[in-house]
Amino acid sequence: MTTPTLAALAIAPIAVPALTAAGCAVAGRRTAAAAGIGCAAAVLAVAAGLGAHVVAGGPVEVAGLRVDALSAFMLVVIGAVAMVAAIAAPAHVAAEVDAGRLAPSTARRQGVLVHAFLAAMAIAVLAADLGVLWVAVEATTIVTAFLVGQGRTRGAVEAAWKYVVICSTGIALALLGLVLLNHAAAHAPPGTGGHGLDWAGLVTAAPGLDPGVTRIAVVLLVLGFGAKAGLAPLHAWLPDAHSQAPAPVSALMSGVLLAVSFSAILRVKVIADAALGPGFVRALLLGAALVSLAVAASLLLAQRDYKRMLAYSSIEHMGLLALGAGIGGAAATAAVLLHVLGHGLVKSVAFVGAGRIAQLTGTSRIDRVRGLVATQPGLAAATGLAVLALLGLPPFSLFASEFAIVRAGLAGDGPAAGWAVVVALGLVVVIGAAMLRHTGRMLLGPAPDGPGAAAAPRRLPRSTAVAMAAGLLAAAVLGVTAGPLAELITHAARTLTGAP
Amino acid sequence: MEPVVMSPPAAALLDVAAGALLLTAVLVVWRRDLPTILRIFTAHGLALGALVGVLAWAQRSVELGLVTIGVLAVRGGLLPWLLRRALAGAGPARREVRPVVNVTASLLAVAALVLLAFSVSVPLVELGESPATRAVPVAVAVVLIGLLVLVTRRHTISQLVGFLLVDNGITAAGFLTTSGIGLVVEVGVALDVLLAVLVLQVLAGRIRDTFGDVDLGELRELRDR
Amino acid sequence: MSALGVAGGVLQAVVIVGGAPLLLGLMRQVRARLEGRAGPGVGQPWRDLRKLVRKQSISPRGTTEVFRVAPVLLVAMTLVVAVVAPLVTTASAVPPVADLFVVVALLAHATVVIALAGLDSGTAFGGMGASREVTVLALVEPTALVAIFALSVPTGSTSLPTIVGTALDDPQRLISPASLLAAVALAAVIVAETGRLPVDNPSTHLELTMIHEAMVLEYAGPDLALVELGSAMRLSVYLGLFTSLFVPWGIATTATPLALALGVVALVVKVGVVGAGLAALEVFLAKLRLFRVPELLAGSFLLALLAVTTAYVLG
Amino acid sequence: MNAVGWGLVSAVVVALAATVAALAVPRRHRPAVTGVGVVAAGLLGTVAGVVATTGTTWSVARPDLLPLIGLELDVDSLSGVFLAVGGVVAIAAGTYAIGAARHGLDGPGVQAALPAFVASLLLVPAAGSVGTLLYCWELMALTSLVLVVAEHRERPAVASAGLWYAVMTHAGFVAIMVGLLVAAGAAGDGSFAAIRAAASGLSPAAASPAFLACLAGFGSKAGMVPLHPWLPRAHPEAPSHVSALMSAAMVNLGVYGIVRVGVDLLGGGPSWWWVTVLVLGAVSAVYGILQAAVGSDLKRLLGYSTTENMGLVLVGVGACGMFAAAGSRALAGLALTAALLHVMTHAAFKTVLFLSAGSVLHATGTRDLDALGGLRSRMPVTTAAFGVGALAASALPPGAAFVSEWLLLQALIHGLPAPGVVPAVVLPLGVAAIALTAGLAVATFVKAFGIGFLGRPRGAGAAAAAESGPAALTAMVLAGLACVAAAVCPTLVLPTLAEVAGGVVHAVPAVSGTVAIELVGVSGVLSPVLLVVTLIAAAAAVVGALRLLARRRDRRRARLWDCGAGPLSARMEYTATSFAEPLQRVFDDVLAPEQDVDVSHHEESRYLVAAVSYRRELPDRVERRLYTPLLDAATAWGRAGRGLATGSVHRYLGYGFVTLCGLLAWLVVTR
Repeated sequence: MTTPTLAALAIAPIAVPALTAAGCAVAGRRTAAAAGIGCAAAVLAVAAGLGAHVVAGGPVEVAGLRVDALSAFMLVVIGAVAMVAAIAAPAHVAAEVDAGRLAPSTARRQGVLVHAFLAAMAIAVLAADLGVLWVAVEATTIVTAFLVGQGRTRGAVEAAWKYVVICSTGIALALLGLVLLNHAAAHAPPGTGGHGLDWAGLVTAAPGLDPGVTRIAVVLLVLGFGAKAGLAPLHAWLPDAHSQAPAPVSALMSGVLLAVSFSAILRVKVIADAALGPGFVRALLLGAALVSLAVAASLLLAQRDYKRMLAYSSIEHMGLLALGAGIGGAAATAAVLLHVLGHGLVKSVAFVGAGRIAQLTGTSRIDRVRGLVATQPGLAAATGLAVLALLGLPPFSLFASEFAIVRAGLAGDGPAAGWAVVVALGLVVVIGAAMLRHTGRMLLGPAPDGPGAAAAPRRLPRSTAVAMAAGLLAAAVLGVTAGPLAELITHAARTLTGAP
Repeated sequence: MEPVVMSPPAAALLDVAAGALLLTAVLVVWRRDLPTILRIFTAHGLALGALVGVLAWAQRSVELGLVTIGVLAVRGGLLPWLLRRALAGAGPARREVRPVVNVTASLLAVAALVLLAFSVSVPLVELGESPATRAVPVAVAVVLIGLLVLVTRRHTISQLVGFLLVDNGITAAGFLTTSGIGLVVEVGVALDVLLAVLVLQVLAGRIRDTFGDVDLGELRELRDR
Repeated sequence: MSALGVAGGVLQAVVIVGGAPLLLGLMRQVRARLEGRAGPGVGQPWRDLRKLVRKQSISPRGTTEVFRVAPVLLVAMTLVVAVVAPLVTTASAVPPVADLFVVVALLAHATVVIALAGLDSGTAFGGMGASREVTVLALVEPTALVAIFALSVPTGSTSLPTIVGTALDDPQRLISPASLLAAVALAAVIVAETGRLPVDNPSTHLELTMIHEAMVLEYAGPDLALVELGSAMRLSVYLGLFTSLFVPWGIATTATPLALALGVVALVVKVGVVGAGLAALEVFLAKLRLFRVPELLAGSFLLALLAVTTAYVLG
Repeated sequence: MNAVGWGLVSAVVVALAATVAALAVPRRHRPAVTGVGVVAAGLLGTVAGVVATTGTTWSVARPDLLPLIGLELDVDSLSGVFLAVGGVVAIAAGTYAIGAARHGLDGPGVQAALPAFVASLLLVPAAGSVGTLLYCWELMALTSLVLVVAEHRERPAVASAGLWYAVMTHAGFVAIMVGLLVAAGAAGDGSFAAIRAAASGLSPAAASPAFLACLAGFGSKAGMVPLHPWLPRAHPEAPSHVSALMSAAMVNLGVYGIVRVGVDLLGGGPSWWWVTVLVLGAVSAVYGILQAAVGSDLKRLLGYSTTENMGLVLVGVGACGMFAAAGSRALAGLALTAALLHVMTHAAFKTVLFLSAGSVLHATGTRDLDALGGLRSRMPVTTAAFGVGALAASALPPGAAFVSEWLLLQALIHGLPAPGVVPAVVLPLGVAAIALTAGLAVATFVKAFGIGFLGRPRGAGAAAAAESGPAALTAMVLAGLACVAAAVCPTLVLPTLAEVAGGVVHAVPAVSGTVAIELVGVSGVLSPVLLVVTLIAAAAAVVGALRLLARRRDRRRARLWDCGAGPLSARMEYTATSFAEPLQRVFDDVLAPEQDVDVSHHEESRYLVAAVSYRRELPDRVERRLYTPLLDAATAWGRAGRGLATGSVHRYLGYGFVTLCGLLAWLVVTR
């Protein structure tokens, strides 16, 4: 592939959503919906092309962007989840507009912001420079703040405030970490690395970085990007924001945004491992993983709100990712990446389902929803399967990734990872029990009899059904065979474990 | 990057600016009257600008001089102005009435945080020792103090101030260690911070509209308990 | 299948079927005499059976074939045990069936069949009898099996001919503590299984206390005859087994007519003596309250368990 | 690919095709399509299993399937046994399912889950690596969960049972995963062959936790006390053919796992592992049958009986391991043969019992024995089927379970001369447990059959019952015939099973013979065929003699003896509760029943009683003592956990701030 083509391909995942955003500002609702799907498809296609190129020919640096296996893979995740969200969004928006909860102008703005959000995430995964990566991640906060606060209700405003304050503070810590890393890089022995915060350069320079400074920087970076990734201790914005944002946006935030931020931690880890040895980041990540899992378990046990339940489940899965990353090694890292994709697909389906349930019942409280299987068989089946998939049941790919993480933890060197895995599994069981209990209450049982019980149509809107089925099917297929993605994941894992 | 060679007067000026940075940060914790806090915050921004200016002068760097102007304009002018406007729109409450932790305890905490910042920063100072890096602990301390303000203050504007203190501290740290982290990133960071503040300002207005108050302690709609 | 076995099988069937009612008569007579009554004579059970067989069969309404088949099965199962167990000869007519577990379980199965018949009648008495009988059975089974275990550990087999043969070859084994404990435990099993005092009183029809009689209350005519005969055979078979296991002397080891005759006589005498002793003992016993019965059975279970442990420690 | 491979692969393909078809075809044809699919898959699986038991092995590795895991199948003769058992049960259950679908079970989800469940049932024993095993295991959990909650609209208990099942099976899965992966980690590879090869070099510090974790997980699936509470909930609440599949086929896989991991992969291990297994098995057997003996819910009773029977199997497995550890391979083979035979016979009679219980449930609308009775005339085939099953289950000759329990007892009896104090204590206790179990099993099934089917109807549902449709009847007859076959000629399969068991423990087959079961190496012989023949001959003799002697051949119908007090009503009959009352009294201290007597008096006088209400509940004591505190703790945790999210943004920021300060301080200290 020629350089200009490559440059165009590399810029496309940013440019296409940005253009779509601009287009949404002027286009009608129907056109915007089609554009959204087209945009997601384009991102997915470009990601596939880049992935193939990267697998065959190694990483490419072009126009300040760096396309390696990890960024190509993350683009796949963005495209896939965006596809689910884009298919489901029009029906959701239409229902909101019909119900009078959403002004048409706000709906239009939502389209603009969502695509700007996609563009920002694309920049974040493609950035060659960690500073640019930081800017892009912070940009996602700003863009999504209005999506979270879109409802203008007390809850929405409150969620938006907490979201912006906590995330910006957290990400500010990451900025301090970058500053310190830059400091360390500036004083690295000459000739060992590149310049400034260029990731590839930092990786090369890493063995020469001052350990004292790098330690502080890494702590700040993990904590800071961890905030945006929904890892404890700065996780608390997540349930608020995800429960208040419109369902398709929640799907995107939970499905990709967290993962994009987590990929930043993965990139930092490469540098830190080379500079400090693998033990340091492992301790940090295992700690964060266990605390996140414990927090998720504590709050899921007596959860009363199903959207928050899904949000805490995201914290759980981020904890599992941190666990896998903490264990380290090519196998665990590959598992982490597969988990990112699987979780993105399934969680977006779950949020789409939760959004539909909320529209039908007018409540997000678990105890007010009853007998969904009886009243809404399709919706209930898809949501139920999504929750089961989130618990790591086959045939969905989360089974494979969780299994591989556990396998790596128990086979790895040192008992720390093994014990962490055992404790984590205990918490996962508790979380599973809690989620099963809550979901079971909503889905099972006879149809509720009461006013308005029979008013809603039994069938899902076609587009919602397609979105949910597609997401679940993709996750299931991925659990049986990853096809060409397996190669990409292997390459990405190799990128992240320092191997060439 | 070669270590910054700095003349003694420049070093002294740098120390003064750094001292002012820390002092104003402490004062923000100390005072409860919001207009006063905003004035102190303006001073804080100006001190940051001065610090960058000293660095520019010491390095004889025109580029850094231009950055100084930018920093002064944004940190000493635009952001305080935005905050003042927000405060004007925030209704009658002009005092931080009931901080989550009272002022005395906060000041003691500040002392502890400064000590922590200084001891943590030892490796930062040791790596490429220079007058500039010797001031890095101050920047770290400012970050921690800013976080303390964020954690303990209830007024929307106070929390914004805390956030900006953190940011100023980080900016200071950036300039003191390596004279910045690249222009694109620098501008991006500044833009992001500015946008974040704008967003928060808008949200602060909405909070007042929907909750009828600017006390962040009232934001308890979304909770599990 | 040896000649000795076949001869034994035939002889045993004849002796048990013919002798069981007589044993019952003997026991009643002993009891009557000891209680100062004249008694109806040893042949009375046979006379009762003859009378019953001549009557018409009756099926109460609502009962099913379970009710009708049960008496036949009761007798048939007991008969199988009488044929295969080594009572007159050490060899068995059908060696692969002459297992101690099989024999005991078959006898228990006969009880189960009658209990089902009791439930099939759908009366309160039937249910009550079945419930009590099955409870006792459930508690007796463990004792029986563990006692068998104790007996079979020294010989390394549960095959009855082997056990009896070993005992004959090595009589010292019979007076070992394990054997004695097992004997006592098995005695308790037999008392409970055959519905003798103090577990059940075979001569009462008092509704609060009866077990076996309650189950068969609906039977009349030939069916009742079979039930009575079956019960009598159970008693004989159990006592015969007991004597073969613990007092095996006199049992025929060769197929000569003399040995066989001696075997028959020995069996009749041994069972008669044990039966008479049992009857004599019953005179001095009161029936236990139903809910004290488990204590007795728990005690025998403990003895059986001790027998096993002793068999291991001392054997 | 040999016959095993073809059979297995085509079984799975057929089942999955049926799953897809269930989602595609219209409701009208759905039950037939899935039913036929399940039966076909069962047949093919049986063929594969039977061929495999004869020593044909088959293995395949497809690393491109199941990303990060890799599909590895490895069928040997031990797999074959469980494959065949699962297949046979699937044939009966699939047949039954065609008829059961009209009771509200023809939805696409339920119908699609059934063949998928069968496919996973067949795949679990065929798995050849840790990953594949766990994948199929969880697939089995998922599909069976969908089936367990199929009737959630009818009864609220279904959802609760589903939750118990889901949570416990998930926890069990995690335990197995940890155990197997610890072993795999120490071996360096997850394939069974690699673990087997590395077993001798495995340190006890790795092997013992691995085994115990696997024991907990697999044991829970087998309903082992104290990890059983899901079983008596889920098995009764599932549709009956699913109950049959779960109780007769799925629980076996727990046993399979213990044997596969403990005996095969880890190479036996120390004696105390197996003492643990044996003791847990004995406790399960006694506890399970005790609960069954005093219960009055027909399907719950059958569920507890599953715990009992799996307990007996575990006693056999434990004895096998103990003997193997002590070096007596022949006895180990005998014990394992007994365990495998009991797995088979249990599968046969539990299938027929659950299917006929389901038939009763559909006909009468109740599972409560206290409301049943008098079904003999209304449902003759069902009654006969249940009777056959009950005979088999109560371990009386000539029943199916008698043979396997006899074999088990033989193993224990011949094992006693083994050296050491532990066997001297454990083996007699094992025998005692089996003995107690046998006695209580008799009581249980006399009650279930006698009260449930004989006598006169105790409720309106039972009085209005009608026989089930042809599909259900066919299924019951098939399963009943299997029971009869297992009872009369177990020698058809026993030598093969003995060969399989001998292969697992590296010993010569412990059993031979065609007419009689002849033990090899120790003395012992039993011939069920001859027993049956003798019994028939004796019965014929009795009938003949009676005909000869009796004067009058005709029978007269007569009134029941009602003490002259007028016709007997159904309320005068003994119920299941009253039937079990003496037993309950005997085991009062173990069962700890909760009784309530409320006496309300007349207003006029305190001496006149207006009404007495009596309520008795028999809570599962293990559950009460072990799980209730656990659930309370979880509730308290959840309530306390909410305190983490108070809504205060300061608090939320504070979490991060405090952590940051702590980490920085840590950095300072550890510098």
